[in-house]
Parts: sequence; C-alpha cells; structure tokens
Amino acid sequence: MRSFRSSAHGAILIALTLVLAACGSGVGDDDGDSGSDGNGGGEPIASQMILGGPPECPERPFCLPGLEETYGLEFESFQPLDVGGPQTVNALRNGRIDIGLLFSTSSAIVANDFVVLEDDQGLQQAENITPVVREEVLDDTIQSSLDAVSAALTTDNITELNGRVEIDGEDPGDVAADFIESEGIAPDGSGSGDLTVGAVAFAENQIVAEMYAQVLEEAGYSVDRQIDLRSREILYPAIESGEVDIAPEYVGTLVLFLDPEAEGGSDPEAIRSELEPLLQEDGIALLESSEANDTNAFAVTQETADEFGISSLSDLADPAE
Amino acid sequence: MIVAQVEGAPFIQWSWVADRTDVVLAKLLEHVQLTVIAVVIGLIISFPLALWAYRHKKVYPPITVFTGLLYTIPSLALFALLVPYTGLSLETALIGLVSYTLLILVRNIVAGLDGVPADTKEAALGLGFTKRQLLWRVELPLALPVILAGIRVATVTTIGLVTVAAFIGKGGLGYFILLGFDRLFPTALLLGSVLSMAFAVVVDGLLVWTERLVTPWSRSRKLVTT
Amino acid sequence: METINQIFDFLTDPANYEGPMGIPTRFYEHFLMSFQSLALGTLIALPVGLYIGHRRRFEFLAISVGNLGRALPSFGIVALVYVFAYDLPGDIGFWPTFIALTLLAIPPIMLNTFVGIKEVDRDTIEAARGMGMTGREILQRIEVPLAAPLILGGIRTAAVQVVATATLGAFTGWGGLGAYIRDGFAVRNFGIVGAGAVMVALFAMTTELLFAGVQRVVSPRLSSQRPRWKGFRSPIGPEGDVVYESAGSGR
Amino acid sequence: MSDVAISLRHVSKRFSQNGGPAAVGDLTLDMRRGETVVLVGPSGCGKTTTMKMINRLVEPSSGTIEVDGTDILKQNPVELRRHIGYVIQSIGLLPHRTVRDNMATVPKLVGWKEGRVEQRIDELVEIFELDRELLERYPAELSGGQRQRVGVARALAVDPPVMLMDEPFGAVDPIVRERLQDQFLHIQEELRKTIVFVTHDIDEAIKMADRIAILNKGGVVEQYAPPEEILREPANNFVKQFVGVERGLKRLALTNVSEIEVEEGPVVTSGTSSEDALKEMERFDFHWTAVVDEGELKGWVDVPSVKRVRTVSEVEPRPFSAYVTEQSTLREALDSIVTSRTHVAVVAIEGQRYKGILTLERISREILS
Repeated sequence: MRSFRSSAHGAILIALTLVLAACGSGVGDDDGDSGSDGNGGGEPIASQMILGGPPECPERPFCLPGLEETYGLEFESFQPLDVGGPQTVNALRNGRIDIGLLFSTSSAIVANDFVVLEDDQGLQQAENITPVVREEVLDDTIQSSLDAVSAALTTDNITELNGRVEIDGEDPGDVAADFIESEGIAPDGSGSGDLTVGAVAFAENQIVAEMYAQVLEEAGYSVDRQIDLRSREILYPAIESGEVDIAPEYVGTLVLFLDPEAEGGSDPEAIRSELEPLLQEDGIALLESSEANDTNAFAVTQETADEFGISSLSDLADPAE
Repeated sequence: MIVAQVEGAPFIQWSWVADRTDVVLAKLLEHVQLTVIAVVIGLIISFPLALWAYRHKKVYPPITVFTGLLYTIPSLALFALLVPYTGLSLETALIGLVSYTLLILVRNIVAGLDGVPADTKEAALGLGFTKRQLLWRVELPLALPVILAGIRVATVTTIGLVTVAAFIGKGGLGYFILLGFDRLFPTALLLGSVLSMAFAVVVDGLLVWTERLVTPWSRSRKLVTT
Repeated sequence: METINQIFDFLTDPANYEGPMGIPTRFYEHFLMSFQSLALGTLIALPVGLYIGHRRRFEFLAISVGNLGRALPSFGIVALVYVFAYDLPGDIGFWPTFIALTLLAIPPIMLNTFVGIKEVDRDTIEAARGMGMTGREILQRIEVPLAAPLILGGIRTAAVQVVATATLGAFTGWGGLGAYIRDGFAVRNFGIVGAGAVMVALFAMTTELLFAGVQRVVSPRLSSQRPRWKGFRSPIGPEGDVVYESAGSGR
Repeated sequence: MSDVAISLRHVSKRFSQNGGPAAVGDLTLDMRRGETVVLVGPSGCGKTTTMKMINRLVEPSSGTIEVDGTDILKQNPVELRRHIGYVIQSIGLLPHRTVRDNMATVPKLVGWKEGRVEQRIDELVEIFELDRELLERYPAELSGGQRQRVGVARALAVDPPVMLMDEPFGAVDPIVRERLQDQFLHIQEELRKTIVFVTHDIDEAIKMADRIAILNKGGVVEQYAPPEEILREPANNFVKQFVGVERGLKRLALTNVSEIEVEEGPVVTSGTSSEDALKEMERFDFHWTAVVDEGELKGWVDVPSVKRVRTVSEVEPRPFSAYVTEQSTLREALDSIVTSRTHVAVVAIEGQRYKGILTLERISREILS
C-alpha cells in the first residue's frame, strides 16, 4: 500500500514540474513572426504572412482558393477567426495575423487605419446586398417592403451603421430602427402570418436582417429572428428547408457558393442573371438588389503596408527585398 | 482596446439590459422550457432503463457504456451532428440535452435502489407485499434521496449545456453569451452567464428543499428513549 | 448514414495527418492544453481543499465554490475569459482557453478534496493524535491516503470536463480537436464535425478509464465508501461527483 | 390430526443445482395449534431456511408443507404470507413510514376499513403496552427494544394463526431481551398462536419453547421434545453437547415450586413454650424453628435464644433473608438455600402465608427422578 500512497504524492509533483515547463512553452511558441522581420530574401511576401479569416475561407472561391488561382499567392498559414469581426480586427491589430479578411464596409478599417490591398485582378465579385425570400411565402407586401429597404441602402450609409455597432457597441436592432425612421421607409400594403428572418452572426448582416424584420413587423407580419447563425453553410440550407424565410445575401459570393464554376464578375446585372435560375431550383426568389456593395477586403496594418511597400494583392507575389 | 467597449463607458451597460428586458425574459423562458423538458424526457427514458438494469444486473454494463458514450461527445458536436436531420429546431437541442442526462439519472436511480437495505425488503416481502407493491411502496420511496440527488446534478448540468445550443439558435440565455462573445461585449456575456448560473443555483436550492420535504424520515429527530 | 461514411473517410484520409491542421498536431495540442490546465487547477485547488478539510475553517468557501462551479456554464466561462484575456501574448486563444479550463477544473477538485478529508473518521484522527502524530503527519499519513479515492474522483471529473470544454476553445481561435468541429460546422461538412466529436469522445473516455483505474487501485482497501454497485463499476460520467450542501453530507 | 397447525412432510431444499449438500435434507415435523416450537441448532443446520419455506420466502425443493390443513404450494404465496406473522432479527420496520403506518401495513394490504385498522392498532398498543406517543414517530427514532415490540405487533396486526420469528430478540442487549422474552411469553399465553421460533441460543429455546426441535447440519432432527425432556434425556451426544453443561440447573429453571410437594419443617407459634419449641427443633434435628401465627410467617428463632426464655413470644423472631413463592422456579429455591444461613428455602405464598420448606435433598431428588 505504501507505494501507491507515495505515488499519489508523486503524481502531484510531476504535474507541478510539467505545468511550469508548459507555461514557458505556451508563451514561448509565439513564433508570431509579426511580419516585421522581413528577412526572407527572394521569397514572395505572402509566404511569410499569416492570413486570418472565417473558418470557411479555405473552402470559399473568393478566399484562399481564389487568392491562389487569381494571384498565385501561398500564405505561411491560415488562422481561423470570426467573420470579419472583432477577433480578426484584434488579431490584425496586435500582429497575431499579418493579413486579415474584413468586409469593405467594415468601420474597423478606418478606425484602425488599416490598408485594404486593392483587388487589382478583380477577384472579388460585385456584392450588392440583396434579399432572398422563399417563393412559398413571398407576396406583394413582402416584395414591396423589402424593395423599399434595398432602395434606401447605400455602401456609405451601411458602413456608417456598421461603425455604430462595431465601434460604439449599439445594438443592430436599434441601429436598424433609426435607419428606417430617418429614411422614412414604410411598407405599402399589409400582410399577416409568421415569418423568420435569418442572418449570419456579423454586424452588417444582422443590421440589414433587422431592417427587413422591423419593416415586415410594421406591415403586420409576426417575425421571428435567427440572426446568430455561424455561416452561410448553415443559413442557406435553413432557407431551403423552410426554417428561415428571408435573409440578406451578397450576390457575388452567393452565386459562387451555389456554383463554383459561375462567371461572377463585377457587373451586378450579369451576376443576377446567373444567380436567379440557381435560386429558382431551390424555390427561392431573388428580390431587387440594393446599391450597397460589401465586398471582401484583405487588409493589413499601415506598418506592414509601409514595410513591404505593398498596396495591392498582386504586390504580395513579389519577392520581399 | 476592446472593439465594442468604448472607453469611459461603464463596464456593465445597465441601459443595454434595461432596453431589452422582454428579450431577456423570452430567452430565460426558453432556457427554463428546454431544461425542464430535457430533464423530464430524460427521466421518462432513464426510469424504465434503470429498473430494467436493476432487475437484470447483466444489462447494466451495456446501458452505462452507451449512455457514457453519449456523455463524452462534446455538446456542440452533438448539436451540430443533429442539424442535418432535425434542423435548427427545439428537437435538435432537446435530443442533445436529453442524451446528456441519461447517464447521471440511470446511475443514480440504480444506486438508489441498490441502497435499499436487504432486510427491509425481506421484511416487506414477508408481510405480503407483491413485487410491484414492494417497488412502489418500499424500494422507490427509500431510493428517493439518491434519485433526487441525481436529478439535481442532471438539471444543473443541463442548464449549463443549454447555453451551448446558442450555436444553433436555441440556446436560451446562451443567446447573450454568444452575442457578447461575437461582439466582445462583456455586458451581454455577464448577463447570460450570471443569469443562467443564478437559475441553476435557484433550481438546485429548490430541489434540495423538495428532497427535505419528500423524505421526512431521513433526518432522525431526537431519539425517543423509553 | 452518409455522415458516418464521411467521418470514416476523414479519419482514414492520410492527408489529414500532416501539417499544423493535422490530427496528430491537434491531438497533442488538445492533450497539452488539457493536462496543463488540469495540473494547474489541481495545484491551486488541492492545497486549498486539504487546508479547509484539515483545519475545518472556511468550509463554506469550499462548498459554494464546488456547487457554483457546477452551476457555471462552461461555455460562459470560456467566453467571459476570452473577452478579458484575448489580448494576452502567445498563440491566439491560448490564454483564454487555458485560464477558462483551469477555472473549470478547480471546483470539483476542491470540493472532493475538502469532503474527502472532512469525512475521514474522527476516531482515527483522535487515535493518531493520541499516538503523538503532528498535524502534518496526520494529514500526510492518514487524511490524504484515506481521502485519496474521493480526491482522485474530483480530479477525474475535472479532467473529463476539461477535455470536453477544450473543444469550445477553438472558437477563441485556438486549435485542439475542437477546431475540426468549428471548421466542419462552418462549411457544413458533418464528416469533419463527426470526426472531431469521435476523437474528443475517445479522448474523454480514455481519460475517464485511466482515472477510474487509478482510483480503483488506490481505493479498494482504503475507501470507506460502500462500493456504489457490486460488480461492474460504471467508468463514465461524474463518478466522483459529490453533491454537498452545508447542512449535511448530501452524498 | 386436526389440531396440527403446521405439518412438514419430507421437506427438502437444495440451493446449489450441481448436487452440493442440501440445506435441508428430508425434514418431517408437525407443530400443534397454539404451540411454540423452537428450531435451534448450529449455523448451517437449515433452521432459518426451514422457517422461510413455511411462508415460501424460500421455495421448498420437494416435500409438502401444510398450514391449517391446506398445502401452501396451492396458495398464492403473497396471500399466504399475509396470514402468517413474520418477524426477523433486524426487524425490518419500514423506515419511511411512521410506527402507526408500519403496524397498519398488513391490515391495509388485506383491505381492512380505516375504522377497523385504527381499532386494531389500539388493541395492539394495549397488548404490547406501547407508549401512544410513539405512533407518530419514525423507526429511526425508536430504541432497539421499542422497535422490536413494534415489529412483533406489526406481525400480529391481522391476528394471523401462525407466526414465524427468526431470532427476533437477537439484536438487543441481554436485559432488554429478558424483558422482551417475558413479555412475549405473557402475550403468547393470552393469544395462543402457533409460533415457529428460530434461535441459535439454547437458553432462549428452553425458556420460550413448548417443544424444541434440535437440528443438525442439513435439517436433520436430532430430537424433537419439550425442554424438560431434552434436558432430562438428551437423545444423543450431539444434543447433549449442544445443550451443553449445567443441564440440571437449566431443568430446575423450568419447574416451579408449585409443581412439587413441599416438606414439613419445624414450626412453632408465639405461644409455644420454650421446651416444646426445643423439642420441635430436636424432632427435625434443626437448630432453628419458624414462628407462624395463624399461618402468618413471623420469622425464625434458634436454640440459644429459646433456652433463655419460657415462651417463644418473648423472643424477637429474626426475618428470613430469602424466601420463595409458589411461582418461583426450583432454581431460585436452590439459590436461596445456598445463600441463606438456614440452608433451607422457606416457601411462603405472597411472602407471608407459610407453606413449608425445601431442602437440598428434596430438590436433588426431584432432578434424579
């Protein structure tokens, strides 16, 4: 018995030593080459950079695969973070990642004076914010109400709204209400029945979803919200299965999501003509697009930009001096 | 700099909470609803299972291994794996939550029944109790304290797990935790965590109180000497 | 059940076994994180539990920490710690996950240690004191060995909880096996989610069985507890769980 | 045969299928109505198993058992048990029910009306001299002795003709056990139940039994007879060895003073003259004589004190340090013979009315007969 008792004490002592060793390594293996060492001569800049973005980035045509095909870029590693939200912004700010995927309309870019690398080879598509609605529930009132919202949305005003949520910490619901009031958006006609508005959990998507919901509530519908979903991969099937009726979408990424071989391009009308039949197959209608265009933007800090002297995505392919 | 936390703003923005008391109430209701239904269904499933295991000892190991396996699957994964089948619905959350209660409930019911002293059972049989009467009038009442302890642990665990269901939109107070997490917004996070913890402590206290109420004999009052 | 095939394919595809996102790396990350946080949690909770149990002071602290610890939603802890600790140096999400898991490990260990020491039979202690043993010797030679099964039960409960909750760490940007669940869920590939789940479940199961074995080795002759169930001792779940309220031993 | 309450014919019980030794081999035993039969023997002799076969808590492997003439295998076992009282050493009171509910258990099982149940509980409180205040208490709050009395009362609740008792007083301390045994004997005299009483304590067997069945391993009946007969003529070595030494003393404990005739002893009255008193003492060759006035025992006087006076009345008679009554046992008489200076046990009814004396020879003659 003696041996077991002492072994119990022994176990605790071993644990002590291991923790101390590990704590050291925990901090130690912060090999975060915050991009400033710039020693690799001849190697493309990108190969020394860590890209941060949503977990679905490695699978999305406009993200890692797109960067590889269109710009021939290979990154040192990919760090999964949130969907262009605070995690990505903070990781960029404190150097955990060198280049992060944000939304062009995100207020954090201006707030942290990040530099958006120009998409000089047009990887990004036109991403006009457009409501999609299940045909089963679609009626004139819903059509006209959501069109009214789309008509009022512009890239500038949505960016300003994003700032109020991301920086000032306001609630998407409140921000949407102010916007509807200030723009005088009102539903024409009335309707009844239950509707569910869905959105992916990032500021802009939630704000626009709240706009749709509140306008429809004014028109008499009772609207349930599912605006915490983690990605389009969860939201879209929920629309197909009828758990969600309406959701704000981005035409460019949506068409590539439905058909990776789609043309896409920067002309919204061209994308819409490709997108509508695809949505038809799933019983989903594509309403009028808004003027607000929120493309993906790959941003770096000002220091990184100055240090590597880069201003566009293709610059990343050049060898670092 | 915490993005959503503006310098100078109080740590907990009570106004934010005050504005959405209706949402808080709705989410608390959803949390209570999910917890109660999950534990009740858990009991409905585990009770017969436990009785079966208690009567046929050889069945107990497979039941515990199976319910044990369910218990070790991370809650988020289980919710996620159910989504393609039952969608983002209450059923998905409930199936996940119920499967976590089974191990604790089955084990405690069996342990409670196992704890009933053999001589009491023999005396009861000797007096003329049928097997069924023995179970409902002697074995179960005496096993009650341990069973209630199991229900307490299962309920408190379930209250914690409900919050994880926020990832599929059915997380009760977990909605605020996820919201606070997504937006680095402490007020919402604290609201969600503290409220669900308070709910757990209240339920725990309530169940302790019912345990006292329901088993007056378990506390031996002053021993009467002749 | 094509999800099961997807899981099988993912687990058998050699490509998933290389690189920083590979299974071995993430398994090791998960193990290291769990072990470190459990060890630190034990280092903090054990001495406190021993002190409170031995000295019988601040008992309320151990009990409330134990019960509140059970009531705290683990997702809540991870999120809370993240919001305050995300800016700390080191890998993204390392410190938030590590601190959260350590906090999670403390309550069960402290409570079980406290109850284990407190429930050592008083007469044995009297006898030891009668033989002239010092407080320290009593603690070392009698209280700890007798309380060992319950203490190990607490560490075991903590271990399983840490291993399971470490998966949530993935959402703070950290790796571990939870990353498969996060990434799979994001792209709706339930094969990856399932694979992650299976690996975590296996990890938790082996942890449970490991501790159950150690507990059984330490406890056969020591433990005054009546064995819960003759024959098969179910190895899974909060076996060492102690439901304790100050009014009296709720065990 | 009609007065046979319980009859066991070639009853056996084999627990292990693979031909191990039978717990009870081939037991045949009859128990008369109202008789207390004690099954006694070393552990493993199958006494408890035999008893449990009577209410089918243990199913007999073979043989027939009849209670009140009906074969128990033909009856529904639960129904059977409800009409056979059952008391075990650890009593097994239902801990989650009050004393009242415990006692009301069987009456409610057989469907008595509320009023009848209450009335029966009052009777039982009467018979067992229980403190009414106990009725609302839980078993955990009772002392061992109280729990035991409630246990027996509960078993008698529906006034069953037959009662099975498995070492019922084993768990209490000797003093309380003594009291419980006496009380139970007293109640048995009133109720005259047929009782099967199992114990490993031969003294308890001798005290409680009308007839004792001394069993050996495998339920073999070594002797089945009343206690006196077993003490007087142990059937074989096993019984002799089992009953143990002091058989004589144990027999004495069984017979009362009233059962044997008392001897004449020297008696004088206060008025007797000293010479007559001396002559009386000489006649019995005693150095003292009892002084009895109109049957009232005053005490005793001895030769020297009488010599100095003319009549007995002038001497202050000294009280007898010990005396026995008709209810005392011969063992108590022997005890007072040995302890008193007069080396004789004076027999006086209610301690006053003189009956006679008992000498050592008289008692030993009784043992040898």
